Amino acid sequence: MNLYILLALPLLGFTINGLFGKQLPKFVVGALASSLVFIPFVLALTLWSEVKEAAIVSQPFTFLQVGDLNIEFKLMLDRLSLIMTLIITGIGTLIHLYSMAYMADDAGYYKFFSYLNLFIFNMLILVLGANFMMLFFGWEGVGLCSYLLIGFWYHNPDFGYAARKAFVMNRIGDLGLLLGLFMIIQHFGSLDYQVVFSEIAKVSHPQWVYTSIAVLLFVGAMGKSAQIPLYTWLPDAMAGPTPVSALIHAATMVTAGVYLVVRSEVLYTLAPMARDLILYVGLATSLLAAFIGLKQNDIKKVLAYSTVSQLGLMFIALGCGAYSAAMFHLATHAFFKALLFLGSGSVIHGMHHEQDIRKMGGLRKAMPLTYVTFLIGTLAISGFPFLSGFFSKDEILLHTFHHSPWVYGLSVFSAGLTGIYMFRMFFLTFHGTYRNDHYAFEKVHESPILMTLPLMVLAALSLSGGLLNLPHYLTHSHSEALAHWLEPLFVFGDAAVHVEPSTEWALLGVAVSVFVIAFVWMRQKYVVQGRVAENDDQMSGSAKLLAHKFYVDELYDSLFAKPLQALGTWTYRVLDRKGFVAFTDLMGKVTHWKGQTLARIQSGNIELYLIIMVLAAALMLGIELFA
Amino acid sequence: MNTVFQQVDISHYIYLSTVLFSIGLFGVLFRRNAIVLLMCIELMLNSVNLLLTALSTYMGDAGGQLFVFFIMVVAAAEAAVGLAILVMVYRNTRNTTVNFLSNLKG
Amino acid sequence: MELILIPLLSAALAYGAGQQLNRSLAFALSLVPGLVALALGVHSIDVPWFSDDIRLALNPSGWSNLMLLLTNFLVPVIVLAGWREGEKFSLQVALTLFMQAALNGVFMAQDGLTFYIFWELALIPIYFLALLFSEGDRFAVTLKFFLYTFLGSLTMLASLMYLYSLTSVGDDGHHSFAYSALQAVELSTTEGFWVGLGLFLAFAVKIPLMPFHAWQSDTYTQAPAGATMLLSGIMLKMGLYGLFVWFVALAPESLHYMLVEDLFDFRDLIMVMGLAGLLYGAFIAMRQSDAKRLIAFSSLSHVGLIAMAMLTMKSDGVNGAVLQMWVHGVNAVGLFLVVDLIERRLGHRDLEQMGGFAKSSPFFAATALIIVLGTVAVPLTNGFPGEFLMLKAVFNTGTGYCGVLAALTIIFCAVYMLRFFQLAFMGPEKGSLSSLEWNEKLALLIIGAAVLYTGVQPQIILDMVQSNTDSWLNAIAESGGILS
Amino acid sequence: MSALPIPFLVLSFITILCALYVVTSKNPVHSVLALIVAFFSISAHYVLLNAQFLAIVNLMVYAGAIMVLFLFVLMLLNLGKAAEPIKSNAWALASAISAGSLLLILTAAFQKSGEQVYRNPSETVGLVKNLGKVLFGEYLIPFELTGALFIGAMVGAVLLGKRDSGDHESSALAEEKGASS
Repeated sequence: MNLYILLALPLLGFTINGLFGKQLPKFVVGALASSLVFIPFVLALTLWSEVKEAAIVSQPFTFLQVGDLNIEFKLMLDRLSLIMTLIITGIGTLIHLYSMAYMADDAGYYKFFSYLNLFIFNMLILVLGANFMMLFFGWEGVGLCSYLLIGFWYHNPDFGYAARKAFVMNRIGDLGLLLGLFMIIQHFGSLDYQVVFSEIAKVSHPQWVYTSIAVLLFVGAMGKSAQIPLYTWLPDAMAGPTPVSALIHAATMVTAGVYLVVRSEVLYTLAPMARDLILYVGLATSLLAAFIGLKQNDIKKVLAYSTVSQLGLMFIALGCGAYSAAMFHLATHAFFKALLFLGSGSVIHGMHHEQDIRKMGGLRKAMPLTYVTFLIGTLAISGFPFLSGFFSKDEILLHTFHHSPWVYGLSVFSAGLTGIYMFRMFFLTFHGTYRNDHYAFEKVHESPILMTLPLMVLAALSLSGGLLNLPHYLTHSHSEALAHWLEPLFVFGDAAVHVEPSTEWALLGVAVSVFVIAFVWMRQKYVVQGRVAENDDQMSGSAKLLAHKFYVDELYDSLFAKPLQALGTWTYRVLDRKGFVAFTDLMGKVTHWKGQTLARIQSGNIELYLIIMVLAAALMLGIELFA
Repeated sequence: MNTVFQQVDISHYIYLSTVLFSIGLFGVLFRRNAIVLLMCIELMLNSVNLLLTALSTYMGDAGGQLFVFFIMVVAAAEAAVGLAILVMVYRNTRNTTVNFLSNLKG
Repeated sequence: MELILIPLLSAALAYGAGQQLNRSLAFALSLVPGLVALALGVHSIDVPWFSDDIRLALNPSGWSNLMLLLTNFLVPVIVLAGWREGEKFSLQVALTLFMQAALNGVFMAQDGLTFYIFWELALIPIYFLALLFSEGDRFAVTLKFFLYTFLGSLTMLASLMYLYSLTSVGDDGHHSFAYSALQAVELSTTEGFWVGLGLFLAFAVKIPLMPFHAWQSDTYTQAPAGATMLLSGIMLKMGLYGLFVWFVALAPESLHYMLVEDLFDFRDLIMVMGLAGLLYGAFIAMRQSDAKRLIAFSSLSHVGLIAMAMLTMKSDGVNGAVLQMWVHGVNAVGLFLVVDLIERRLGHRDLEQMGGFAKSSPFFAATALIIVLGTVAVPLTNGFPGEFLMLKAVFNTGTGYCGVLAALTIIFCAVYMLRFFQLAFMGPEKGSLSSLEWNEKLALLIIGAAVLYTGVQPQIILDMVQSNTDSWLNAIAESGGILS
Repeated sequence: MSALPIPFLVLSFITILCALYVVTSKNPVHSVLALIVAFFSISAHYVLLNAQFLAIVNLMVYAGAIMVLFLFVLMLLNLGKAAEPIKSNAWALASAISAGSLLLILTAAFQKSGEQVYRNPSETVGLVKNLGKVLFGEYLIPFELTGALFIGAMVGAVLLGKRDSGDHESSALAEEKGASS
């Protein structure tokens, strides 16, 4: 089957809805968009067995051919991209369905769906591309869609600003990625995955080449996957409609960085320094975001920082060389984080666009379905035994333990923080008493079936996601399905982990106890004691620091934005106006003044002219004679 | 040695006409009365005529003398037009000095 | 040849039609040369002009074809929407068409003096367009522009004459101004430097490169939209075209000239100029609130990169630069059109006083967004392939920091272009725009389609120019101009 | 060099003296008269040079027609002793230096050119018969053209001299201006 169909369908949806959506009935728009994402999902499923045999490669088309450089449009569906495709289209379909209800009252309904389809299109290019250029196309394309969707409610200038911030931050990462591509071309002469990776596998270049390419690609991943220092755009990106946050900023786009690193497994295995960098950046991001998440009161902001933190965890896995573990966590995270975002969207919808958890409480009675599914999501992310998050996180922790104990310690700490901020949010939202004076409790309503259905599907996935990659200790016959699935793709493969079974059980015990501590503590604090998160003005010290996100935004502002703006103003006002332009004008004035001086010689005194003429004639004759 | 000019060297005619020319030039430079200016110009023309004639005779070429003839014709025309202009200028300005003609002043 | 005669005839017709000239007629007139050239092909010509050695030699090759395409594609768009219909419409159209003829001549010229004559000829209509229809202190601004470009032209003429005097004497006993003859002249490095400097100045002013840009922002800002489009869309390409074809290819020796011994040669200087302009334009554009000025400075930033890429003298860099010349032409015209459409309706172009036009005119916003994205070089729009090739060449040539600094443009450009788009089209509504006329819509559509099409199929453009570029690069390499 | 013949010396002396008087005389009428004398002496030079035709023409055209025209104009405008603004001595000096330097240069130029002297003078070249042949043969077309020139000059002079009827006011205005300034 032609892989281009997978891309063509969402693009078709974008075109139809973009051009004619205004005239079409809303239901048609939504149904069309959803089905054009769902069909690729089904198609990808049918390709399962084929891909299992060998990667499907599409007919290439020339994009650029200059000198020796030949860059093609070329798609490739292998085991890795198949998983990504299924996640993207599967969760994408659910979110499209959800959006049909969530966005029902929005004037830009058709526009929203056309953007969503465009996003799916770009995301599929990203994961299906058979060379780095296609990846870059998708990479920038999803950035663009993210920009459009964050700024979807563009009449609010803050939202527009957030969109711009996301795009520019991503662009900084893209710069790194682009420079990485330049280096790849310079040293390996191509961008095609097969060529480049087989060249790299020969290890014929000095170490610094691998390290610098790996670091540059990782800079791209930093931007897209919101790692320190380029993470600040993601929380702001919550300005977009909630389904967007679920689809783009939790489940799919932000994991592109992880995909890139997994895809370039050969490179990163050969560049241990770059991998160490990834490990430390991931660790730092995970902890920082988890800390900030502790004191956020906007339901979506908590989830956003949670996403950053979980992405950090994935990069920790990558840094340890546990590629399949990272992919596993990527998949389960896509399930439960999409679930949580959609659940929060359901709450926001039911509360009529209230996002502050301090103004919620006791919603479990009003929104039972949302409550149950949200609970499942929370349990899954916090590592409740035998839910999806438990398995995926444990595998990462196992690798960190093998890597070094202190990394393990910090990762466990981060995982514990996850439980704490998630349960804090959960209890504040659904338990306790209702705290909103402006919106009567009676008016809070459960969301329509179109919204709760995706919630239930995702809840089921969150419950059972662990089946993807069950650990050894539970079953021997079906264990590590995902790792085995991906194994043929890797040249060097996952870092091997050899741990005694007893140690493994001990680590499990640690993980479970961390979860229990978090649960009990938070329940005690917010359900039994019935405390409410403090208002901004009551905060002090560390709480304030956390609530203000360590003032990183302010820091960036005064470190980069302000100086750049000042530089821009200075360049124009001083350098350009008072410098170059004034200099030119000065030249003009000097000429003018000189001209006036010279003009005085033109006195109109004919006699003088005559005398000068005669003298000049004499002079010329004299020169002719005697020179 | 039958005629005068065979006893006179050509150089003396050259000196003579150069002197006359310079005197005329001095007049052009020095005087302000437009009529006198015109007269000085006539003087200069005549000095040139004299030289041409002398050279023509010494070279035995009639062309030089015919040029003198043409110069006279042109001088006559010039004098007529020049004086007409002067008359008109005088009518308009009651003046025949040349420094009122300062429209060239920059 | 027909590409010169037909526009001249059209110009006369347009002027003669006077008040009867309406928009569609003018559009049709401007389309004729391009269509004729497409249908019949462009015929070359080589006949004696002033004398046997000053020939009228016009012969389109790869680069010329692309530039001709650019000219005869953009002029109709400018006629279509660049000028506001009014009393002087016929004059404006006539001058634009006159300009078309001269520009076609510049891009086809294969003879030094023919090139110079058309080069100067192109200055005449734009001078009058700027002088007659500018706002503000139009005399001073236009004079500044005129003097700048004219001074540059003089140095170019001097260099061409000098080269002429060195050409080998042919069978007819004359030196020759023919391009091939000028190219064949071998110069010492020092000699080449002075010749090259003369040529370079003409192009550097026109492009403009960094210290010679003082005329640019004022002229772009105060000139009427049509003139600005002609200036930025096509005339600027004259400079870039000349920079490579008439400077680098004619006097590659000059590029070796060491300005600082063993450290810094003429080529480095030009690279630094390009880089400086790139950053300088970007910094200023980030803080401009006058939309037109913003785009003027963004243009300064973009051409800096193009100049840098040309001076890499690598196949990918130079080809990318040519591709980007086409792209920049399309995008600059598109952006100035967007600004002018807003200005026509609001009477001002202060970004702080705009906002929310996306609501009242979604079509306008969508096409504007496409053009903005093209400028930002998002993949699958036209800006990307050229910028990719250029940045790659700059990055892989010479010192890396130059490439990294140049690559910053992809960030800065996103910052100022999105700021422009956001302030104008997003945010709370500050006044709404009346709907677009048919001609304005058509022009936006044409530009938008060109942006997307080039973005997906850049190879078509590259195929036009590649063999041409390679032959030049080979010739330069043979004459010892190859650089590390 | 042998002594110069007396007639030549005398005539040259008269010529230069009259020329100087023309230039220096304060009264234009005196200048005209001196100029006429100078022209007479130049005519005499022509006679000495055996150029009888030119001698006569010079007398008729210059001394006769042109100088009389000058006189008429002087009389007509009543410029007899019209006060001419006297120039300063500095001005005279500058003029003298200019003219003198040109004189020096020309003389020097001649001196430098060496003794390239023509020694085969012809006695017949200046005769009317001879000149007439050349004039109406070789120089016929220029000769006819001088006729056209004369017509042009005549028309021009008449037009300039004519007081246009519609011109009264403007000229009157100009007169006032001239008087006031």
